[in-house]
Amino acid sequence: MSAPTEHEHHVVGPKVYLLILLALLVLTATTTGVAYIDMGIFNPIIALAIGCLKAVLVILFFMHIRYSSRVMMLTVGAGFFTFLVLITMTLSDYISRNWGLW
Amino acid sequence: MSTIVTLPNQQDAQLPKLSYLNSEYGIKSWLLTGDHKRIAMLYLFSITFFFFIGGAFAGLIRLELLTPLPDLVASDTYNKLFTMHGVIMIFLFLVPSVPATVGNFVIPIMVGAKDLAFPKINLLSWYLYIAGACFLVAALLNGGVDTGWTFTTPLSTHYVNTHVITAAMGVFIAGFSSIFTGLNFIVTIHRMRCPGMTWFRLPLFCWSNYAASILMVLGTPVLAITLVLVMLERTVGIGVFDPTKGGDPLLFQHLFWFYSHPAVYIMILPGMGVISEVISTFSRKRVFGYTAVAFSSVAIAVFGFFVWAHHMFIMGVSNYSALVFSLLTMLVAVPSAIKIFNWAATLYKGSLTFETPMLYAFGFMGLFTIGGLTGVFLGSLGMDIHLTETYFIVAHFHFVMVGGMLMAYLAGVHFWWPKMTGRMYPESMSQLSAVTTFIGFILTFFPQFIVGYLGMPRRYHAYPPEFQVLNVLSTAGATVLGIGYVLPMLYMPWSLKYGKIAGSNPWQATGLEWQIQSPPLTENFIDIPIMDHEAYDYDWLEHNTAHEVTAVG
Amino acid sequence: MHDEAHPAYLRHHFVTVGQQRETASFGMWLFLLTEIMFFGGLFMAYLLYRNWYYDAFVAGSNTLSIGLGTTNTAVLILSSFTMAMGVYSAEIRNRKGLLISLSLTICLGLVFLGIKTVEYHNKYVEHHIPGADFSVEDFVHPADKRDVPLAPDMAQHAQLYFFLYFAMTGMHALHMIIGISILFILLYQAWHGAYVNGHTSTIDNFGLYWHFVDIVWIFLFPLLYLISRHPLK
Amino acid sequence: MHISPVLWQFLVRWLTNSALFPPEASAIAPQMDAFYFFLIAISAVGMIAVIILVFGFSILYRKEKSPVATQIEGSTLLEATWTIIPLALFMICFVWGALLYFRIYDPPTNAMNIYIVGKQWMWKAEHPGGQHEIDSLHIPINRQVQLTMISQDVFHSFSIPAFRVKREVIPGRYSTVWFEATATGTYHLFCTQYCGTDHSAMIGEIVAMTPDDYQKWAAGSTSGASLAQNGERLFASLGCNSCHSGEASARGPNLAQVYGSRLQLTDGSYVTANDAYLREAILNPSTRVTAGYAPIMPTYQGQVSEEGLIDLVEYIKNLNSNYRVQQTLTASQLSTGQAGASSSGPTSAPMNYRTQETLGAGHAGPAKSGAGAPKVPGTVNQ
Repeated sequence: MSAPTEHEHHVVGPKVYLLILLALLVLTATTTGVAYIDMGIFNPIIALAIGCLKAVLVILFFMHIRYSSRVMMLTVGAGFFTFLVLITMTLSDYISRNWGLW
Repeated sequence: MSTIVTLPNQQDAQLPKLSYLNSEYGIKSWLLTGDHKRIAMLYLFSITFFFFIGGAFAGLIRLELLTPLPDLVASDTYNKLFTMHGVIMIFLFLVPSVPATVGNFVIPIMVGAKDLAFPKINLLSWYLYIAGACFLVAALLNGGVDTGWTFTTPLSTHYVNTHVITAAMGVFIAGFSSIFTGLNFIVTIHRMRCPGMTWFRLPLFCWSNYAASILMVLGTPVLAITLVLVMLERTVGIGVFDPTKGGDPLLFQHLFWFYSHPAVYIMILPGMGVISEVISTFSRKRVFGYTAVAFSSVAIAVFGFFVWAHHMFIMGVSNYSALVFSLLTMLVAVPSAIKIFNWAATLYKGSLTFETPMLYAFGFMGLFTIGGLTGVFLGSLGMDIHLTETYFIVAHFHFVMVGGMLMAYLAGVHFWWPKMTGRMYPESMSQLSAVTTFIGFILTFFPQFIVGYLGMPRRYHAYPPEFQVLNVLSTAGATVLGIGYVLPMLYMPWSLKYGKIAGSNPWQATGLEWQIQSPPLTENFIDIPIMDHEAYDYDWLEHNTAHEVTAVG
Repeated sequence: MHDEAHPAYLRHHFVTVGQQRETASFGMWLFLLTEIMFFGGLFMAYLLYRNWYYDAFVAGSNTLSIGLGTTNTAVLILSSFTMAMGVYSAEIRNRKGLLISLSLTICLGLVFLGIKTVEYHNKYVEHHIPGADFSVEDFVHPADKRDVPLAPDMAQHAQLYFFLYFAMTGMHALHMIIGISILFILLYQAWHGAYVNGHTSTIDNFGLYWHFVDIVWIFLFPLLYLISRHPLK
Repeated sequence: MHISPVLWQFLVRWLTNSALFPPEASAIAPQMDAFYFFLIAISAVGMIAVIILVFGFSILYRKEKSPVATQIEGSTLLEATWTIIPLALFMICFVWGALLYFRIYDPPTNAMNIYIVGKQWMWKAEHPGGQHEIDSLHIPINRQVQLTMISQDVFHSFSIPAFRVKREVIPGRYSTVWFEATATGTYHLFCTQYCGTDHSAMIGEIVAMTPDDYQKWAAGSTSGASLAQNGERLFASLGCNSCHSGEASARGPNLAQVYGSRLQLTDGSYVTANDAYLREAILNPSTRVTAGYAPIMPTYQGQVSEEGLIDLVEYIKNLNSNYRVQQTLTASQLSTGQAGASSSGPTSAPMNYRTQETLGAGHAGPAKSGAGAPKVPGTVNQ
């Protein structure tokens, strides 16, 4: 028997890892540097965008999702999706409380 | 296509010489087992034990409510009774009931695997369950806890001095047991299916357990962190849920219900899976609209994450939010309706017999329909104002959880009992208990809808005298219900020794689990099977049986 | 004496090594999903109170040392890299590489925890630990002229920030400690020749865990340290 | 424990009084019951459908009659049918329920306001005229009554089944509910949110009276000082008037006519000064500061009880903003602020502090010592 969704195993080489490491370090420096520039509302947005970018890099390459099956990608997506459901649906309550007097 | 199924002659059935039950002996071989079937048995024993503990509390609650006066127990004792009833029944019985016993036993066999993907983690989850249960029992023995099973802040964090932390710890640990069970199921159903077992050849029991597992894996951690925050709030006073320190007690409600609403789907979905199996088997008919039933399970799981705030409509969530959550609640009711009608349609042109599991399944359909429809009452914003926090809620919840889930659990245990033990339960006795349960249930909980609309609040120790008649009815019903539950406790152990020998497929069901010996071998299959037919293919079964007979003859 | 198709580490209920590996990594990922949701509750609380008490959160954030925070981020990313190299070494059956990578990962993990301890100690010295010892003095009468003085009631809410800071970084540190403990076990086993025989599942999956802990920090860092830093004049 | 020997009496009472429905005693109750009947009708139809299908098929296709099962795959048409019909019915429920919800929770504009404070395990009602009640609430019928409620400890829930209204009473935040009683009588008041040991003793009665009776009751049970007057005393004793003096140079904004007005905050956003905002401004003054003022006000968290806060809110509410009250003033008016000074505060018109009667000369007295720097009560809650 072979599992129906078995996926080719991919070995990621040190070159890719090194590249990602450099990218992550550069992004870390950027996010710290950018924090010192006052951009108002964009500060947290940029900080989070860089954070997301870094996380995606780690997930895709360090955690090999780039080389995994679609089921795995969906699974990872589902996790973050549920997290977003928790955040957005809860905040929807808190934000819209100020819209009315109730 | 037509199917004639003749039940096998059980006279000459014999117990197999070797099975998972006698492959090894001794306490150690059970406590350190990796075999999913043995772990299922461990769960069966522990869950039954806690079911009767929780049931005893329920009995005391009903006894107290026989009279309007607070005369049987003191108020705080009463509060502890219903708290422990809720905590034990929900976290130690309902959440693990079908998945951890029946599911653990049959899912690997249904998908054609030798075991669950992670046998050790499976065993670990039983130990976590026991550890959590120990904490809860410790809380109980030390004097109990009286926060209600919802651990509502700031009551639980600042205003009670019972054993909240011990109890919360117990729930926290039991939660991880549930996470690991769910994780194991998802991985098993994804990765361990035998050749030819495509997603749409899976029995619907696997689909519904898969859906419930998603909820377990993604929902339970939120409960865990919420309980951690409650424990910290109580010990250190962190202020996250404390309005005097700037925290918001409603945040607790959000986080708690984010798990605890999906939790009711965790409880009911596996039960729906059982009903699909039972209805199909005893109508000798493929489940009507297989894909619709399968996808409705997944739909319930997905929508289940979007509706939690309907527990908070009167608690001061924003009205806009309430609108959205009410709308989504209406949507989540639809898949349940689809399931009910598909099961009913499965009966059409079947060849029905009414063995005990089928009776329980009918009970499930009736009671769950009432439970589900009254859920629509509560999901409707305006109606919810009057009905919430009254006995209407209590009745609704029990119709879904006891009328629905417990019926399904009993259906499942009876249905797979021959497979688990190799012996039949006594049929007429168990039919009697099924009918008793149904009557007792209606008598217990239907009056609670009425007394709820009259306005009797839940968790009340004493109540105005005009509610007494309905409460007396309810208590009387609880007695009948109790008898209905004790009966299986008597005849099931009896059948272990004296029951008729079942043979491998007493119901002539189609699942892979019925094609192997009962009780099964330790690794289920000698050779990994190859699935070459659809689920619920009774023609295949008939052909197969005929073939076997010819081969033997 | 096992052939390639049925090596010793293939457990009884799996058919092929590939199936076993994919099953293990799928299980690990599902576990990480539960971790996402576990931290999710804390992130939710953080977002809510950050919106409500923004000034207090800014003030609290400004008391953290951005130098230490950035260093720690870099250290953790480096440790993720060494862990990834460990996985690679195991894949190509290079025992020496594996041992070096695991050791480096442990060291970097310990450095991270060390720096964290220093930061925690600073908070203790400054009376910024929420609870009985908390002092609002630094926020009501800030030493730094660029800081906006907070009203006392708002300053009290800085406690919420610090609680969330300790809860989130503490939960993260707990994961680090668990990770490092497992790393020691892995190192011991690798020393005795494990994981270079083609059975890399354990190392792979631990790698996933370690990277996940890294990801959590990647979000904690901007959220806790970089809320609103003073512009460089 | 004893089973009541007069059980049959209860049976009679149950059947004659409120067998299946509580009395309909408010304007909203008939609407709620109508919706309830509709929901029951839907449920009955659904239930009967299921029962007919299950029993019908059980009889028609039992093994004796139908030894051969016919395999049927399914039917998309049928699936669509029993998806769309329930969905449509549920959508009707949703819309109807939402309308009812807004009718119940939408506060009326000119209702009579009563304050409710919930605590373990009693209900305290505070009428603006100074009538204080515990575990009971007297209200006039045919008059819209709004309850502004708060809990001083845990979650409670204020439920009057006969009026079909219920609202959670939340610690740290005002919630409101309103009703219009239509029939005189005494009705149950329940706390429906589990709140600790004596949860089931946290009950009371709602006495709905004719307006005349209510007037008599109100006159007979007043404590002598209205909430606003109590508030004025408290205002003075807390030293609020040292900053909120109404003068242009005052450190705090002029509070006259502030209630109900739209204030601009320091961060540019706007907020309506309602009860909740006023309460929040006393407890967490720097969270939402009015534009043009420094966040120097100390917090009164832990220093003022919820009743005290209600008094203060009621006092500020009545600061010259209610012309109807002003016209009915009988006693001389006490003014403290300098009427001539034009205010640069959020309320443009210069206003005097006025009270309904000449009780409590707090504002005329000297400002408290140490008025220069506000006391920092820092770690009140620690």
